Formats: sequence, C-alpha cells, structure tokens
Amino acid sequence: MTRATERKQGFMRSLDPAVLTAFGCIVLLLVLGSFYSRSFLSPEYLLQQLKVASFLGIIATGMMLVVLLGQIDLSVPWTVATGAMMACAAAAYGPLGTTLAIPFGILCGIGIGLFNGVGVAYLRIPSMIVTLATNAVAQGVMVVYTGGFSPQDSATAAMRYLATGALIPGIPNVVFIWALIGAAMVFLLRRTGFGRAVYGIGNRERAAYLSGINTRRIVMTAFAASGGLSAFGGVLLAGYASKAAQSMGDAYLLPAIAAVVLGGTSILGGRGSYLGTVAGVILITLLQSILSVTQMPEAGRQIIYGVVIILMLLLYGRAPASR
Amino acid sequence: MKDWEYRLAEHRGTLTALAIFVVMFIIYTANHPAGFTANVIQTAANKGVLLAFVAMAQTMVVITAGIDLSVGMIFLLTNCLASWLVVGSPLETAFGVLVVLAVGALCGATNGAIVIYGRLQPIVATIATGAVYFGIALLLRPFPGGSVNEHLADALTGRIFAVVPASLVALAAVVLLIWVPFSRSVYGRAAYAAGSSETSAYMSGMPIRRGKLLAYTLSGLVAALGGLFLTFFTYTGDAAFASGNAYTLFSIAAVVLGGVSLFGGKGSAIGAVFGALAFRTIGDLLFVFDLDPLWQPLFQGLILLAAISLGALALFRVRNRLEWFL
Amino acid sequence: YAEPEVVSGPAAEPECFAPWSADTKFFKFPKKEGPYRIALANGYIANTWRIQMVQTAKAYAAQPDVAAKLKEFKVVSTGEDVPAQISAINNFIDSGYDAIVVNAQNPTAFAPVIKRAKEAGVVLVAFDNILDTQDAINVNVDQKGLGQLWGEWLVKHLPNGGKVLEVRGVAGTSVDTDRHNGIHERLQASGKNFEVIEVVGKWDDGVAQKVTADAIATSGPFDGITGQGGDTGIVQAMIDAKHPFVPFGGETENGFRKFCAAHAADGLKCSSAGTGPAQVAVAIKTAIAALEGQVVPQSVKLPLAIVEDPNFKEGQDYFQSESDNFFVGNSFPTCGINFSAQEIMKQSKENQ
Amino acid sequence: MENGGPLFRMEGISKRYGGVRALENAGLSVRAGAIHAVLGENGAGKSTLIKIMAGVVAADEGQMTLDAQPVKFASPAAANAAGIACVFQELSLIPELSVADNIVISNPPTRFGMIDRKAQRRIAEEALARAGAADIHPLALVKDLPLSRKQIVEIAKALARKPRILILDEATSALTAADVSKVFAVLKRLRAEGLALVYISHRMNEIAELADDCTVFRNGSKVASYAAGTRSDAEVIEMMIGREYHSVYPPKPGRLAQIAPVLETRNLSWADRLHDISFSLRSGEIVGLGGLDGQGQRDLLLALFGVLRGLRGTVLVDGSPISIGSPAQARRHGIGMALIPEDRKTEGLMQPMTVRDNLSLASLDRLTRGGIIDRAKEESAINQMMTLLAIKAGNIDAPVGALSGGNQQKVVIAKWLMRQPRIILLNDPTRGIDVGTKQEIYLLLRRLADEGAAILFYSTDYAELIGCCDRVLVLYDGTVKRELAGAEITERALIASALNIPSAEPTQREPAQ
Ligand SMILES: Nc1ncnc2c1ncn2[C@@H]1O[C@H](COP(=O)(O)OP(=O)(O)OP(=O)(O)O)[C@@H](O)[C@H]1O
Ligand SMILES: Nc1ncnc2c1ncn2[C@@H]1O[C@H](COP(=O)(O)OP(=O)(O)OP(=O)(O)O)[C@@H](O)[C@H]1O
Ligand SMILES: [Mg+2]
Ligand SMILES: [Mg+2]
Repeated sequence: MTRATERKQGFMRSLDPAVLTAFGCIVLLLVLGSFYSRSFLSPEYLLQQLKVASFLGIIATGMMLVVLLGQIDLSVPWTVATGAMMACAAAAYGPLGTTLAIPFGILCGIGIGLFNGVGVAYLRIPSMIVTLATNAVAQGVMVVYTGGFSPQDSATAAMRYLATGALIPGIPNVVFIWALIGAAMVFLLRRTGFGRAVYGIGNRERAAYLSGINTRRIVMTAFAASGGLSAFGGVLLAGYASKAAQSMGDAYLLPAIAAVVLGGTSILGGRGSYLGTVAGVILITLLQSILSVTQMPEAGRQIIYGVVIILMLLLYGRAPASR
Repeated sequence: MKDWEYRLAEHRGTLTALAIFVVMFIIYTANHPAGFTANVIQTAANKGVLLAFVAMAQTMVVITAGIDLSVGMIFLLTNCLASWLVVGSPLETAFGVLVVLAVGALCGATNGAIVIYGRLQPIVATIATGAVYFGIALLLRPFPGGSVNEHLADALTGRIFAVVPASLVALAAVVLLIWVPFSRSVYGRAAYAAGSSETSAYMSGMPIRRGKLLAYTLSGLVAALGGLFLTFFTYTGDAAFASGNAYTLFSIAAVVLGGVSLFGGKGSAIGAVFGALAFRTIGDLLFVFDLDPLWQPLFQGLILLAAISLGALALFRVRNRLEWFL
Repeated sequence: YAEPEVVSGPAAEPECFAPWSADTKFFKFPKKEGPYRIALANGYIANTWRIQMVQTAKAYAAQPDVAAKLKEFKVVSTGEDVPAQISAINNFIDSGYDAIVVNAQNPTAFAPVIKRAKEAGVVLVAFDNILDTQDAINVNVDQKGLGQLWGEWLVKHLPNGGKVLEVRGVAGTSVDTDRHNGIHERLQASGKNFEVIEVVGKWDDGVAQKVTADAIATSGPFDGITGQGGDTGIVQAMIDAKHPFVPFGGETENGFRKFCAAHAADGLKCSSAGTGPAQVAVAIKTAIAALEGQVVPQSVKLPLAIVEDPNFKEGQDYFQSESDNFFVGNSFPTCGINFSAQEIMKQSKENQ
Repeated sequence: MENGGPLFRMEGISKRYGGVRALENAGLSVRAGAIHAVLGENGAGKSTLIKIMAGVVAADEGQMTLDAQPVKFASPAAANAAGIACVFQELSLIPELSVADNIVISNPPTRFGMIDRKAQRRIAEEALARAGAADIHPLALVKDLPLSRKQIVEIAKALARKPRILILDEATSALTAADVSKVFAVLKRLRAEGLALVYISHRMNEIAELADDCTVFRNGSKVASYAAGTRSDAEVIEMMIGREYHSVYPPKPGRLAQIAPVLETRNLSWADRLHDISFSLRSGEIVGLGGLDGQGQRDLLLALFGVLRGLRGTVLVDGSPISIGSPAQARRHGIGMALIPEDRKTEGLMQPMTVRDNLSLASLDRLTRGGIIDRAKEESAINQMMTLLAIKAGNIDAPVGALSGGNQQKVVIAKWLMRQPRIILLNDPTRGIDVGTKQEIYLLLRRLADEGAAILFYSTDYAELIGCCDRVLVLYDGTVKRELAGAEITERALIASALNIPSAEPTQREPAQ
C-alpha cells in the first residue's frame, strides 16, 4: 500500500457515516432555518455562528479528549469561569500582568485539570464525581475571590482582540484559533504516540498499562489539557464579552458533551474522530441559535432541542445491533 | 472466608455510607443550637428524603451501567404536574397521585426505551430527554404556583406520634415496596447483570432488555415520588431549571457516596439513600459552623471532595496494580 | 405566641417604609428586648449581585448603630434548591432566631414555613425575590414598574413605533414576567406600531450577547432595545455587529452605564434603572424595626434608582475604572443607607 | 445409542462477518448419550457454529432440527428453553454477582416473585459439587476467582440448567490436570445419563479420552465426521491443518554454557502469595514455571513485570539489583522485559482497535520521534512481525477482535517482539490455540532463545513444559518446590512435585546456579 492511498484511507475512515450524517444534519438545519428567514443562509449569519461555535468548539476539544479516555469532565462550568476571571485578574497587575493574563488564565485551568487528573488517574475516583466536586470547589474559590479579592474583571485588549478581532479580514480570530487548535488535536490524535495511547486507554486501560504505557500520566495530561482548553475558552469568552462573570461557563457543559457525542465519539471511550466533534459543535450551535431567534416560548424550545438531538442520534448515533 | 464475611463484603458500600452519614449527623446535631430535637430531625428528614428519592431513582439506572441526567427534570416535571392534580377531595387527590406516578414511570420508560431499543448512550439520551421533560414542566408551570392537598402534604411531611418524621417512614416504605422486591426479582438481577457485563448476561439468556426497561421505569416512578414530596414540602410547582440540574448532579454524588459503582452492576439503593442523607448533611453543617457566608460554597465543595476521596483510601491497600483497572 | 397586630399607618419611618399601595396593611409586632439574633437565608450565591448583596448585609450589620442592636447576624446560602432554603429557615426558627431575612428562590413555596414562623413568633422579611403572602413582610421592588419605565422610554424615543429587541431574563420567574408585562403594557398603550422580537438572555452577559448577536443577524436591525439584565453583553453584541446605537432601556450594571455614557452621542440613549443589592439592608432595617415594635407596612415599596440620558455622571452613576460587573444603584438615602457598591466591594477586600 | 436419529442436527449453515466467512455450508449432528468432539484450527469456525446452536448469533443460512423438528433460536434464552446449555469460550459469567447468583442465572428459583436465596444456594452448592468444585464458596464474587475457577463455575452453571445438550467450547483450556479429570468424570456421567455433549478442545489427549464421535472443521466447513479412534492423531491433525505434520517440539540445544544470568531473584516475596523465590534465568534459555494452577506462577510473572506493590527480596538484572515499579519501567532499555499476558481479551488487546494500532502499542516510544509516530518505521516493523509470525489478517486496518483466537494471540506476542525484548515472560500463551499455531509458537520461542532472549514460560500444559523448556521451576504455595532440568523434566516428576509429594525418582540434584 502506498503512503498516499493509506493516507486517503485514514481520511475516509474519519469520514465515517456518523460524521457525514452529522454534516448532513447541519445542512438540513440551515435549509429549515431559511424557511423561517432568508438571513439564515447569509454569510454574515454563518460567520457569526462559526464565531459563536468556536468557543464551544474549543471547550468541546478538551471534553473530547477526556471522553476518548472513557472519562468525562463535569468541571467545565467553573473552569471556564476561573480561566476568564483569573486572566482578567492578572491584568490588574501592571503591564507584566496584562501580558501574562492569557497564559495565567489558561494555567489556572490546567491546574484545575491537573487536580481532576490526579483524582482520576492516581486516586482512581470516577471522573464523573471528582470533576463534580472540583467544580464545586472552583465555584467556592471564585465566590470568595469575587467577594473579597477581585481587583479587576474586565478583559485585556489582547483578549478582546483574540475573541473579536480579525487578523484576516472577514475571518474572526477566534475561528482561526479554533481551527488551529482543531488541527493540533487531529495531529495529536492521529500522528502521535500520545494520541494512540489515548485511544488505547479508552478501549482498555488495563491492556494499555500492561503494554508499558504510562496510563496515569496520560490520563492526567488529558485532564490537564481539558482544563486548559476550558479555561482558554473562558479567556476568549471574557474577551468576547469584554469581561468575566461567575456564571459564564454554565451554558457550556451539557452542550459540550452533546456536541462530542453527536459527532460520533463513543462516550465509553476509544472511538471517535475530531471532525465529528466539529460537526457536533456546529450542529449544537446552529440548533440553539435557530431556536433562540424563532419566536417560540422557552418551553417549546427546550422540547424541540431535546427531540432534535434524540432524532439525530437515532439517525446515526446508534450502537451496532449485537446479533 | 465465612458466610458473614461475604455478606459484609457485599454490603460494605452501604455500611460505609451509613457510617459517613451517622458521623456527619452526630456532628451536626451535637453542634445545632436546638440540639437533637424532633423538629431538627424532621427538618433534616424532609429535606433529605427528596434527594434520597432522586438518588434511589438514579441508582436504578446506574446499576444497569447507565446514567440518568434527566432524573432532576422528571422530578421537576412531576412536581409541576402534582401542583395541578394532587388537590381536592381524597378521591381526586388519590387519582392525582396515581397520574403523577404514572407520568414519572412513563418518563423513565421513555428513557429506557430510547436507551435500550434506540441503542443510544444513556448520558446523551438523557441530556436530551431532560430538556424535553423540562420543557413540558415549563409548559405546565410557566411561573411557580399551584397548590396541593394540604392535609396530605402536612401528614406526609409531619411527624408520626410527634416523633418520627413521616417522610422517613414513607421513604422506608418505598425502599421496602419498590427497591427490595425489584432488586431481588429476576428482572432486577438481569438489570444488575446487564450492568456488570451485558454480553455475558445476554449469553446467559437473561431478560436483559426487560430488566433494564423495568429499572428505568421504576427509576422514573421513584423520581416522581420525589416530585410528589417536593410538592408536599413546598405546596407549589416550580419549573426551576437550575434546581432540576442541581438535583441530577447531587444524585450522582449521593449514589457514589452510597457505594454504588458508576460502572454498573454493583451497589444498592439503600446505600444511595444514606449517601443522599449524608450529602444533605454537608449542607446542614453550614448552620453549625460559623462560617463567613462567602466561604460557605467552598466549604461545601471541600467536604464533598473529602467525602468522595474516602473511597480512594482503599487504593492504598491494593497490592496488585492491575486492580486499579477493574 | 406573638402575632403582629394589624394597625393603621403610617409606618415608623414613612420615608423609608413606604407602603406598596394604598391598601397595604401595617403590622405592629409585640416589642421584643434586644439585642436581636437575625439571620439571612440566601439561596443562590454565585453571581455578582448576590455576592454584593451578602457583602452589603454584612457591612450594614457591622455599622455601629446597627451592630449595637444585634446579638448575632448569621448568613447561610443554600444554593438553588428551594427545599434546602426552606429547611434553613426552619432551622433558624428552631434555633430561636428573632428575625429571618430571606431572598426566596421561589415566591410560592414558603407557605408552610411562613406558618411555622408565625407560630414561633419569628419575624420573616423577604426581599428581592419576595414571598407570595400577606403573612410576612415583603420588601419589594416594583418589577412591573421597572418594565413600564423601560417601555415608556422606548415609546418616548421612538415616537413612530418600530422594531424592538427585548432580551428577557430567566423564563418562569416572576421578575421576568412582571418586567415583560410592564414593557408590553406601555408599548401597547402607546397605540404605535411596535414589533417586538423576544430572545432569552437569562440575565447573563454571555448568553444575552450571544442571543443578541443572533437576533441582529437574523432579524435586525432594531430601532430600540430593552434588556432585563446582561445589558453590557447586549451593547457589546451591537458594537461587534456594527449595529447602529439605538435607545435602550436597561438595568444598572456599571458596564452598561459606562457604555451609555460613552456612546450617548452616537444614539445609545439609555434609561438605566433597578434596585441594587442594598435592598438587603432595607430588609434588615425593617426586621429590626418590627422587632422593636414599630409599625411597618406588610409590603414595603423600594424606590427605583433611575438614571436616564443625559444624566450619567462619572463617579456617581457609574465608575469608569471599576469592574463592569456590579450593580451601581446601591443606596437608599430615604432609609439612611448610603453604601456605594464600589465601597462595599473594596471594604470587604480590606476586611479579608 | 444406535437407535433413533440424531437428537440435534444442523445443515447448510453459513455465517459471514462483514467480509469474513466464518462458516460456509457447515453441519453437525449430535446424538444423545454421546460426546461429540469438534476439532479444527483456530478460526475454523467452531465457536461460531456452537454460538449459532446456542442462539447467541443468528446464522445467515441453514436449518437446525431438534428431535427431527425444525427449530430457530431467537436468543440464548430460547436455546436454553429448548434444553441447550453452553459453556462459552469467552466466559459468560457476571463478574459482580456471586457464584450462586451466576449458577442459577437463567432460571432462578423464586418465591412470591422474588429470588429465593436459600433455594438458590442449595442449587448452586449441588451444581458445584457435581462439577467437582465443592470448595468454591457460593457467596464469593465471580470477579474475585482466578480464571480456572471461573471456568468450573461456568460448567456448574451449565449443569444447573439440566440440559439435554451440553456444549463445552474449550471449557478446560485454563484447567489443570487435576481439575480436568474431575470435569471428565462429570462429563462421562452425563453421557451415561443420556445427554448429548459437544466438546471443543485443542488438546488431543482429552479428545482421545472422551470423544465418541468427532467432526473436523477447516476454514468454516466440515472436513470429516468419524467415530472416535478410527483415525490416528497424525491423520486428524493433517485434516485440521490441511498439510503434513511432524513432531511438535523443536529440538533443545542441550546443556547451556554457564554464563551470567540476565535475570535473577533472591528471596522474592509478596503478600502471602509468594515466599522466598530465588532463581536465575540466562540468555538463550527457556525456563518453565510448573505446578498446579494458582500456586503463584502468575503473581511471580506480574511481580517481575513491576505490577505488584510491596515486593520484598531482590530482583537483579545483569547482576545489579533493580526495582521495577511499572510495566513501563520493565520494558525500558537496559531491562528489556516483555510480558505476554494471560487473558488476551482484557489484558493483551484492544479488541475494537485495528491490528496495526495493537501491534505498535507496546513500542510507541520506539516508533515515535519527538512524540510523533514515524509511519515508515511503523509500517516496516509491522510488516516484519506479520511475516515473522505469519499472522493471518485480511487487512491490518481491521479490528483485531475480528481475528480468530489463535491469530489474536499471535498479535499479542508480536506486539512485544517488536521491541526485541531480552527477557520474555509468558503467561500461558498457548491456551486455546490450535496445534498448528502452537507449534509455530514453540519454534518461535526456541528461535528467540537461540538469538539470545531469556524466556520464562508459564504453562498449564505439562506436555508443553516437557517439550519446550530447558529447566522447569515447580511452584507450590508460592515457593519454588523443585527445579527440574534436562532429562529430569518428565510428566511424572512434574506431577509429583506439583502435588508436593516426594518424587519417585531418586536423583535430587542441586539446582543449577
Ligand atoms: N449484549 C447483547 N448481545 C447480543 N444481543 C443482544 C445483547 N443485548 C441485547 N441483545 C438483543 O436482545 C434480544 C433479546 O434479548 P432479551 O432476552 O434480553 O430480551 P427481552 O428482555 O426478552 O426483550 P423483549 O421484552 O423485547 O422480549 C435479542 O434479539 C438481541 O438482539
Ligand atoms: N464477531 C466477529 N466479527 C468478525 N469476525 C468474526 C467474529 N467472530 C468470529 N469471526 C471470524 O470467524 C471465523 C471463525 O471464528 P471462530 O471463533 O468460530 O473460530 P474457532 O474455530 O472457534 O477458533 P478458535 O479455536 O481460535 O476459538 C474467524 O475467522 C473469525 O475471525
Ligand atoms: Mg473458538
Ligand atoms: Mg474463536
């Protein structure tokens, strides 16, 4: 087999039916939306959606990494908030603080992620529960911080630029950032030993351990990465809204999980492609947006949101029949 | 090993949860300004029982190796429904209770059907159904309100013989009438077996689908009991999204504290009940320690973290590292 | 037990304890000897408003003249869960507190507790999210009036009607509904042709910004905007989308007011109104007055802190160098409560 | 039982898994009161056939008759109801449930709709006793039992169903000789009681002892059916592998030079499972671990590989003491250790991942540069292994789970050979593997030894130890009871020392230093 055909095969594999159907659903949603208003097909609207999707996309990237391991990260809400608030806080400490604001925010997220990772990998506490507790602790810390220590909560110019500027005219920076992170993730998963190990651990951690893979370090690293990406998402969100707020991450947890799974990643770990996650993120964002602008009462929106997700999953997200 | 050692091992999770709860509750009442009085117990019981029901509902799904992220929403939906239906004459009230429970069971069965026959992963399937149930709850109660048969409500949230909280008695009755028969039935065992190893259970010819469906259905039913009690406790229906989510997340914490394995196949709803009561006591501890109000959420988070980390202590006894990966 | 006597007005400090309406009852509780034990049963805590509120409560209770009347002031935050808050109040009652101040997670769920408080002779004062009852004291913000104010503002600035974006709060809460009704009442009453596009911003800057951006892209441009909260995010979305500045009726966030001051000349004509977190201090003050046996209305009407274009003054109505996140209107001069929000957040920093 | 037709008959059965043809027009006919042996190489389709018989998988084509009536099984439960019980090759026990729960699982006794625990326990004890394992506690959790005990429980579970047809798919593969003979007594009794038994095994001696009828499969089709004893072993093996067959074991090199050991342990102890184990392993040598199953052999291998905590004593590699804290350290350069684990399903392979990914998983550190996989290097290393071990896989990008058992095992071995390990630990590597593949593995081991590897080899099969090993350490209760070398390694000596009875042979030599 030549390298080229092999690469093509690898690409085709990532374009499995689930991913294709997910992209099909995106088109369908847009077409349905355009019946409501022509502007759903306008480039401004699409670009605007892509921009909004980028925040979820970045957060979902981290989520996907831990989901591939067969774990889950429920600390997203307050990791996002912590990243945002800490980045803004750093900016209060002179020019040095301002320069280091973004890395500092991400670093705080990595710290939370590391904590999760230690709990999951070294203390073997189920991720669902460690991350839940970490989320509570992060919330507690941020409440204390806001009530007593908060020197500043408005975003730095750099954060604003990353979130709202456009280096290449027409393409918002944040979309660009998501694309970069996505490319790095694809590379990481496909071409590096780390990626292979992640899939291996997701499939069977015991076998991975006996293969001499340092499973604990990889799990911990993945959680740290997830924390860092959530926090980075928070930093960008703060840039987007030009300030940080406590509850800013709440709206990202369930959509991030849903996006990853809608993209065909198995929640049990070991299976999934990043392209699918991209599709899932866009799907969720579009769905939320379309539901938000149609003048429907909240109740109806919730019902439609749930039903559409179920239908899409039934369309392509089913486990194979076992006989 | 002797018989009793095996039995002890079987119930270790439940007993640990009981111990955690007892220790916390003793700390709580010992420091409570009012002390260990019937009023204090009743207040704690009424609050604890709600989460206990939801945690019991969560357990039924978790033993099948599933997870129900809609359980809090079923709880809300049935609360809103009860605030319409559980009113009026005794007959009307009884009818209302039946309808509420039936709707809860239906929600659970819907989850089950989607997961089993639709072959979707429980975690996402229930995120989606949760949105639907919340939507319906919001349709029923766009604003908090409604009412409930106050005689029934007061009877079930009051005290029996002026000492025993009626809600605790109701909880015990539900455990005895729903959980125990279920867990000892063929279907209950099939649900456990499916959670432990679905392929093996299938190859052994167990009725796994029916077992799982029953587990999901009863889960919805028990969540509805929680919803009913919420109505009794508050006299109203309220579709509060944040509160539904909070109950879902708390129920997961309670289940883990109760020694139920999130990987399925192991644990008991009785453990989860104690887990729920223990979890609720964490919140109560805020009363008895004079904490700066801003530090309270942090304090709660840290106690939760400490409680779940207890499970990690067993790790240090593990001599064979492969046991990490069960 | 000691039930309040229903008396006729006026209240002890009529300027501060203004009755909600003409038919509001007045209570006179049996006088209790001080100093008192007062508790604050808060629900949710993790947002700026609530944190600012708790800080204000502590600061108020620490003021020498207030502190002299208090033996104990305890705050407990129980989160989003209504039963937990109910239990907290029950516990306070059982522990013998004299008065309990509550920011209720649900206006209708507290009937059994109100009953118990009454039996135990405990004074219950609700503020912000008040209780649906005649048996406890409510310290009220006129939420519908706020909506009416914003509605009127739009009517005034859009004499010919037009397309209005309404960014709503959290669905299902009475605050959201009251404000929404107030707005629509006035828009309709104007007889002009208003087309209203509603989106749900959940009182959150991030959410509000996102839905506003969506609405602008699909249904914009708009001739006027009204937002119940998350207003800084809404303006930010307008700026990002290069939407022209239009008249805006909104809340009292510092960030929003900063924008209003900066872009008034470009058309961002704002009415910024609300009642700040300092209403907790009014609630505490009311509780103390009731315990002291003074006459208080069952339902206290708080004045709105209104600032409208062109009256935004730096250092008083908004603070350019301060955080966007706090709510500016934080003083009730008629009650002798004069905290500036910024003072509250700063002071506590030194306290820690 | 000559009278009457067959009790159960399947004809024209075909089954495909995607592109893989597992069965093609296969058939089988079993009669009451007889044991029917099914033979065939790995991947011949034996398991697939009996899974169809047991209602686990649905055939694409073909008919089945029971008592001359056509039948179709929609589920294992349906097959159970028809009186067919099966001990599957991949066990079907529920790990979190107790032994008793598992035994009655398909049809538990109930009272008032609830499972009657007393009755259940009675049934379980009875079934365990019948299976010759009364020592297993009915309340023990299945997950806590070693594999060999699990297999017995599985047999007891099948017996508790009181079947008319009992199928055993490599049900004795993990059992030791002593357990096997107990099980055989049970099977013979069942035959006498008039049951029809289907018996799949790769152990020729077992089949010789038990079978009345035999059927040989190759490549998904039936090759021949014959009465037991009518064909010679060599003939049978030729039918199975489709070619001529010679002695199984490669010649041994004879006494090795006294070179310094690569691996040595001194007084190695762990918990209450291993006691004062001292031995040495030289390069070029294959050392066997013998003894009854569960005497600490597995623990010893895991201890050496860095999996166990709290080891006492010393482990020396190349003469210097080292401490190995994880498999990652064990495989490191300078130590170069590899462990072929016992259970390929849970410890050796990631079933849903591709053959390629599985093969490179243990060598990721070597196949990457700066963390990035060098694809050319990976490709050539994989190709080398595929040819070296003659792994039969249609497509290396297909999931490894789709390979037959034997080929899966080859993948497990290959993934470690890719690192060219100096010290190879093998934990019962030929369990459930056909003779052809076994022979390939023996040859491979000898070749690796000749090339300088030091091999420590645990096997439950005595013949293998005798045929392959230069020395054998016999373990009993966590200690090395005896060390046999060269001509001392006889079945008799192995069994005697395994049972810890004084050997009949007078020569008690000093262990080699
Ligand atoms: N792990 C599995 N492996 C293979 N097939 C499975 C598995 N789980 C469920 N099935 C499916 O389950 C069906 C029968 O399962 P089971 O006996 O549990 O059903 P049941 O509870 O009797 O359900 P029903 O109420 O629909 O009759 C089979 O047709 C098969 O397709
Ligand atoms: N679930 C499956 N998916 C794909 N292919 C399969 C599956 N199960 C079996 N096969 C294929 O069917 C063929 C027959 O496998 P089967 O397990 O029946 O062989 P066997 O004779 O039992 O071998 P062994 O002696 O190794 O157990 C093999 O080529 C195998 O790869
Ligand atoms: Mg087989
Ligand atoms: Mg096989």
